[in-house]
Amino acid sequence: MTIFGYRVPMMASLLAWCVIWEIVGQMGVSFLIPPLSDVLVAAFSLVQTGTWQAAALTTLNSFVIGMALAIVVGVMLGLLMGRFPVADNLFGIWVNIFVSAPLSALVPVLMILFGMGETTVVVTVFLFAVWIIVLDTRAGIQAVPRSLEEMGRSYGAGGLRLYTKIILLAALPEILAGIRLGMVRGVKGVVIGQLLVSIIGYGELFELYSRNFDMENFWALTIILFAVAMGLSALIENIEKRVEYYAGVR
Amino acid sequence: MSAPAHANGSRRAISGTGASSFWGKLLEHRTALWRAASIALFFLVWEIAGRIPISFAFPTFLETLRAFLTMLFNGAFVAAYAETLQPLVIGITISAVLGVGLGILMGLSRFAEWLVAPVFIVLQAAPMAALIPLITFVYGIGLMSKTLAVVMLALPVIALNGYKAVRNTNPSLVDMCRSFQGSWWQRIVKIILPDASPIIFAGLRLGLAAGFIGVILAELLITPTGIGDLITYHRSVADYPEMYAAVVSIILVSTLTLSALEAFEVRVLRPEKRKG
Amino acid sequence: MRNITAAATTAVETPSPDAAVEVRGICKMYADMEALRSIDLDFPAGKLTTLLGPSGCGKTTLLKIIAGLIPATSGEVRVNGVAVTGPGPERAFVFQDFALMPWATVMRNVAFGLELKGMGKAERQAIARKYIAEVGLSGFEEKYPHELSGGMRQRVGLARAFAVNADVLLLDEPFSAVDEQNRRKFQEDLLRLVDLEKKTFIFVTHSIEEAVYCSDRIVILSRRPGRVAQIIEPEIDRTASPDAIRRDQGYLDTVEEIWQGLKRYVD
Amino acid sequence: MRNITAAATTAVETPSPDAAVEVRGICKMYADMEALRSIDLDFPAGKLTTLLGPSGCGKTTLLKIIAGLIPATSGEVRVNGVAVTGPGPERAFVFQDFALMPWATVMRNVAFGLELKGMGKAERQAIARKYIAEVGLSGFEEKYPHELSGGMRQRVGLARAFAVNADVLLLDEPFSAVDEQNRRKFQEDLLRLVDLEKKTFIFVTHSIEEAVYCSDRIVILSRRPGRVAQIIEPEIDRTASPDAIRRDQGYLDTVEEIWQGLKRYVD
Amino acid sequence: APQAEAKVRVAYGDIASVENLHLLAAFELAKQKGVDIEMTYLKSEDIAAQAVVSGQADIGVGGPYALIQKVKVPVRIFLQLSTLRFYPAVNAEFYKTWKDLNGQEVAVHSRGSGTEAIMRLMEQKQGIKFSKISYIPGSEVRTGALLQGNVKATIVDSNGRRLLEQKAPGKFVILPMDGVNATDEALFARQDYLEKNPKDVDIIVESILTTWREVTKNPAVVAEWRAKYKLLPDLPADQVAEITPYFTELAEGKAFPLNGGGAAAAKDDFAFYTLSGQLTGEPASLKVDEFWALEPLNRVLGKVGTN
Ligand SMILES: Nc1ncnc2c1ncn2[C@@H]1O[C@H](COP(=O)(O)OP(=O)(O)OP(=O)(O)O)[C@@H](O)[C@H]1O
Ligand SMILES: Nc1ncnc2c1ncn2[C@@H]1O[C@H](COP(=O)(O)OP(=O)(O)OP(=O)(O)O)[C@@H](O)[C@H]1O
Ligand SMILES: O=[N+]([O-])[O-]
Ligand SMILES: [Mg+2]
Ligand SMILES: [Mg+2]
Repeated sequence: MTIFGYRVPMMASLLAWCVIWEIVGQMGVSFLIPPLSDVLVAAFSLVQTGTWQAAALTTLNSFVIGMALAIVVGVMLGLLMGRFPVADNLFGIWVNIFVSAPLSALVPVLMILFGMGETTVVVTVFLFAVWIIVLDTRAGIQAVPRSLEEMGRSYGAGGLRLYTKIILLAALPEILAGIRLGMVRGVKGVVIGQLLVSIIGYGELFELYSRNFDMENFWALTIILFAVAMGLSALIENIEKRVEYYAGVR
Repeated sequence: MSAPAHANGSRRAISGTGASSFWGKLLEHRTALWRAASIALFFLVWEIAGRIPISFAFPTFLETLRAFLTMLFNGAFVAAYAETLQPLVIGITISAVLGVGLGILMGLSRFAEWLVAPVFIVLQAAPMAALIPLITFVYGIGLMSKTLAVVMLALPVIALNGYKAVRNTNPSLVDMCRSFQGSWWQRIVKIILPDASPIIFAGLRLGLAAGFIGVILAELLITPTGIGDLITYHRSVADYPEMYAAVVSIILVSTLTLSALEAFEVRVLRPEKRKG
Repeated sequence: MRNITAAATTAVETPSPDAAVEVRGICKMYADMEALRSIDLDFPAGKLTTLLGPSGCGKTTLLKIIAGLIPATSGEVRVNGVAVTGPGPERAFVFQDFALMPWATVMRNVAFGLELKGMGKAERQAIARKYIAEVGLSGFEEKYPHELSGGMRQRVGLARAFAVNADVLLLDEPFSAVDEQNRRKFQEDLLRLVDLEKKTFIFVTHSIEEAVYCSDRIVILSRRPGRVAQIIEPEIDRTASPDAIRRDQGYLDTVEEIWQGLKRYVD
Repeated sequence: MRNITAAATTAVETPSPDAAVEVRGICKMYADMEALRSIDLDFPAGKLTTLLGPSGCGKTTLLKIIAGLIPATSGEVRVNGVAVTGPGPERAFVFQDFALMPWATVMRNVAFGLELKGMGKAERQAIARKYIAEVGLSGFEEKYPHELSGGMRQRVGLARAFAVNADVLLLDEPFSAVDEQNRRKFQEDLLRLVDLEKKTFIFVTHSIEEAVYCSDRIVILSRRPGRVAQIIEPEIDRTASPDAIRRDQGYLDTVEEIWQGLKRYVD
Repeated sequence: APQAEAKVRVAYGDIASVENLHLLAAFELAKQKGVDIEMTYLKSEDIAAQAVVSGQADIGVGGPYALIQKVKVPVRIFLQLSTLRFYPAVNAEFYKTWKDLNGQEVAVHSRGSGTEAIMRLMEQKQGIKFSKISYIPGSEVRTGALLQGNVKATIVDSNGRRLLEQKAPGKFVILPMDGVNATDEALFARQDYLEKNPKDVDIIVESILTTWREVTKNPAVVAEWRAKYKLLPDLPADQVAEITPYFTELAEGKAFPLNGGGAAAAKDDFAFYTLSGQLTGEPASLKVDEFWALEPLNRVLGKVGTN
């Protein structure tokens, strides 16, 4: 479904849900659900605290590094697998296992292999994001119309130029789709890494607020996080749309 | 799991010229062999890394294998999975019924789409893991909580896939059914559902994968039971081979389950994909 | 060759008494875009009429309005004298992309129209088997669509339309996804089937030769918004051999005339 | 009409001195599947030769072997006397699906062959502009492929091939993704361009009419494994008008003869 | 010297909160004395232990007796930070005494934890048998579950106990528990680390001992340290108000080991943890120096004196 096409109605119905939240909160059904208005007030003051800013920075830092690694490695591995059967055979099975395996179970193991604290979280982000990027890149590379590649070769593009002028560009829509899905998974990864192993950044705040039953701040954190996750995904989707526009009816 | 080999078939023969096509041909007939080699290579690297050792908390492959076999035969895995799979099965069943139902509803009704789809879109993109600790406050630590964790992760995927599948029913098939005066009900039962079933089923598979994540998160974040307990307990007493064996087992179980489901899907739902 | 040239804007025709399908003042708007402008047409019973025109002129739109699959913005379609309000049993559609159910065998696909009517299995399979044989697919009953070539798939679509025994068959570019040589064979078979089945065919194509070769009557639509530009009745002796038809002077003249008319729409 | 009928298995031809492309004993195996069996052919310079044959008989395979895009299992291709080992600047390919880069404008697509040769921007754009005009697309230089119709896209593909100024143009069913009326127009334009550009064209098609209408020479391949079944030289006066050509008795005879030969391959 | 400049990596199996303000303050003190400490907050004690075993961290915080007995790497405890202070709490509606818990389910922190050890010990002492011991990590989670009615019997820390008394006075009963005197948290490290870095270790031990002694003397000082070292800057006001009462209560209860535990604590732990099943073997057969590295503590006590 094209979120873009439904952006307006989507916002509208989310607003309806917000109203329901506010009403349920006002009725005091459970201490877990404070009125949305209180949460927004909490969010407003929360973002002004040094603690939140530091946590957000830590989290963002781990996320950006992890994603950057995932994109570089993912696109390269996907390219290799898409082009060379040897690489495909060698890595295919692992990529397919890890893309849908419950990686959470692996997170505690990562620390031993890669290091503690932020490193664990970076690796978690990487590990959550990279496989889908590999698979989508590989699919994109394999979906490059054979004729387009032959066109390049017949006009004298060989080696590196074939990749930079034809193959990577032609696979760009799929690569971007992979990166978008990878980002969504990466956000999940950063949170899971911070919740399961290294209690830093956002994970620390979640832990802190839920321990103290500070639901306003807890939901404030959640809303900000969800909004960022959706925003990132919408951003990439927007770029995708533009690329697909040029790709037209491929 | 079967996808890579499948998607490759024709591609492979094309890509190479000259010498590389010779290798291409050789490899094509040896895919299974290559997979085995890939697995063996991985284990070899693991064994070497364990022997260096890169860390005292990192067991070798053989130690882990030994622990794995021990736990397999002494009933530790059986007991753990009996506990872990319970919320998973219940949660997936609930999510499947609810998700497919809601998905079809959203696919058929614009209003349901408007009201419900955005919620699922948010839930699918958002890191739900953050909310799992909250469940304990309401539902404690029992089966209910873990089931809920599974549902929270699995339901959005299943619902959204059902929704997309129904929305993207081949319009000319729908026109075809209308042109033969098929009733509304016939249209849904004889065209929309069969046409959507492969994607709905793929959604169930993705939902199951998410459910595995949910149950593991629940067992690591809510209360260590089943396989989550095997991981945390063996870690707390520094039985690292056992801990790794438990981690490997859950990845193995989920991978095998998902592959079996995919094989079932191709065999039963896609006559057009069965041969060739 | 009877050549009825109509003024581009007002193609009026006196209703013929033997018209199986009458189209009266049909207009169609897609949002702000005018696809068809006041179309008046009669489709004589038992004949094959072709709609020909440049891409995007509204051929498919008109065919679907006749089929009752989409509503007209204004105007009326009557089939056997009864106004069309939706799909009906007296009309059957053959789709450009075949619209076969990939999960069903040839047999089930062909019998599908009857299945929807609630006909018993044995009975509908007997009927389906007859039409499968008629389009030359005996022996393929238990195959799935993906096991057939494009030409064979379209034969399945045709058999399905015959099976419901409708009076009017609506065919939207049935051969465009079939390769040239198969297409040529299929055209010859279609002529045989038109003769055999005595139904009213309304046929959309882009191919001038195909139109002239197959049709009793050719309706040429102008560029968007579609209007009736010209109506041509080739009057070719269809009892002659395919080769003879293709060498017929009238045939060649008609092709050339239509081509000269349509050439200006080509980009 | 000069009609050279060859024994189905051993089509041997004495090499003509003016052959731009010589194919000698080409065999092609795909794994265990024999696609082409000992093909010997000469393609005379400055002429348009068509490869015609049933689906899957190896037309595309042969064309790509000549292009140097895939290697033959055995045999040799010589272009202007030089053995082919890979793609070369003296040959240019026009693809069935156009193979335009969707992210590039018409201008960049047409100039792409020159861009790869490292020619400067101004120079290559000037050349590209000339050929864009020649195929009738002036004014569309800054459009993207998805903004063009099928026919226009294929003109872009043709202009790109012309722009590199190769001696031999290889066209694989260039019109099969173009609608009928555009196709017809395009065929007429192609004849003009063949005349204008004085290049050697090797052309693959499924359409018998198209083959006879456009070609100086038609090579008919048999069903898989592809062998040369027959070589026909229509000897039609190409200076005549398109309509005259299509009415020419020799044209009609040749079409019919080929159709009778190919009919048996159709399912 | 390079060793003085290297960071001491401390792995802590919890987040920073009021409960460990005094430890944070002690580390600040050590920093002032020239030891550069880098704290990493991890999900749980066993992850912290894993970090020390694998060499990712130098010093861990926890009670790793079972781990030391099993693991191939020589890890040693060198300072006791606190003793087990837990309160078995039951819902008064259902239970009043230990005997009522016979055949009932109780919740503890985790498998092999001190809380489980306590409950197993009470099973023996009271001659009862629980139907099931379930695991809920986090005292505050167990407290919440108790308040919500999701569990009926569990064991909570002093904070939890106060919360229960505040939020639902009379609704819960704290069951009596005599003389459990085992280590809850301790500092531990790999033996080679302790041998190679005596200076840093001594400074840390000394800082903690002096801090513990000061807190015991004047619990209000913790709040002052918080301000001075800018610890937990965004702590909500209601929690800030809790700091002094919390430490006062602990100080009065003599919760801070003023002499760092040592051999005496080790003996107590042997008795307790063999009973609870974390350690195997006869308590008497267990050797202190296989679990503890006493040198740093002895050196520091020699300097600051026993208390
Ligand atoms: N559902 C729709 N919504 C909006 N515009 C439509 C829709 N269907 C068709 N159109 C537009 O209406 C015009 C006529 O479309 P139609 O498909 O009837 O043409 P056509 O003659 O069948 O074309 P072609 O020869 O390409 O099949 C076109 O411009 C098309 O873009
Ligand atoms: N890369 C390939 N690997 C294996 N078989 C191939 C490959 N390419 C083509 N073939 C097979 O070789 C035979 C000849 O193919 P080719 O595409 O040359 O036929 P064609 O005459 O161009 O067919 P069409 O008329 O359908 O375009 C076919 O049976 C085809 O299936
Ligand atoms: O295992 N997880 O991917 O959360
Ligand atoms: Mg149409
Ligand atoms: Mg081909």
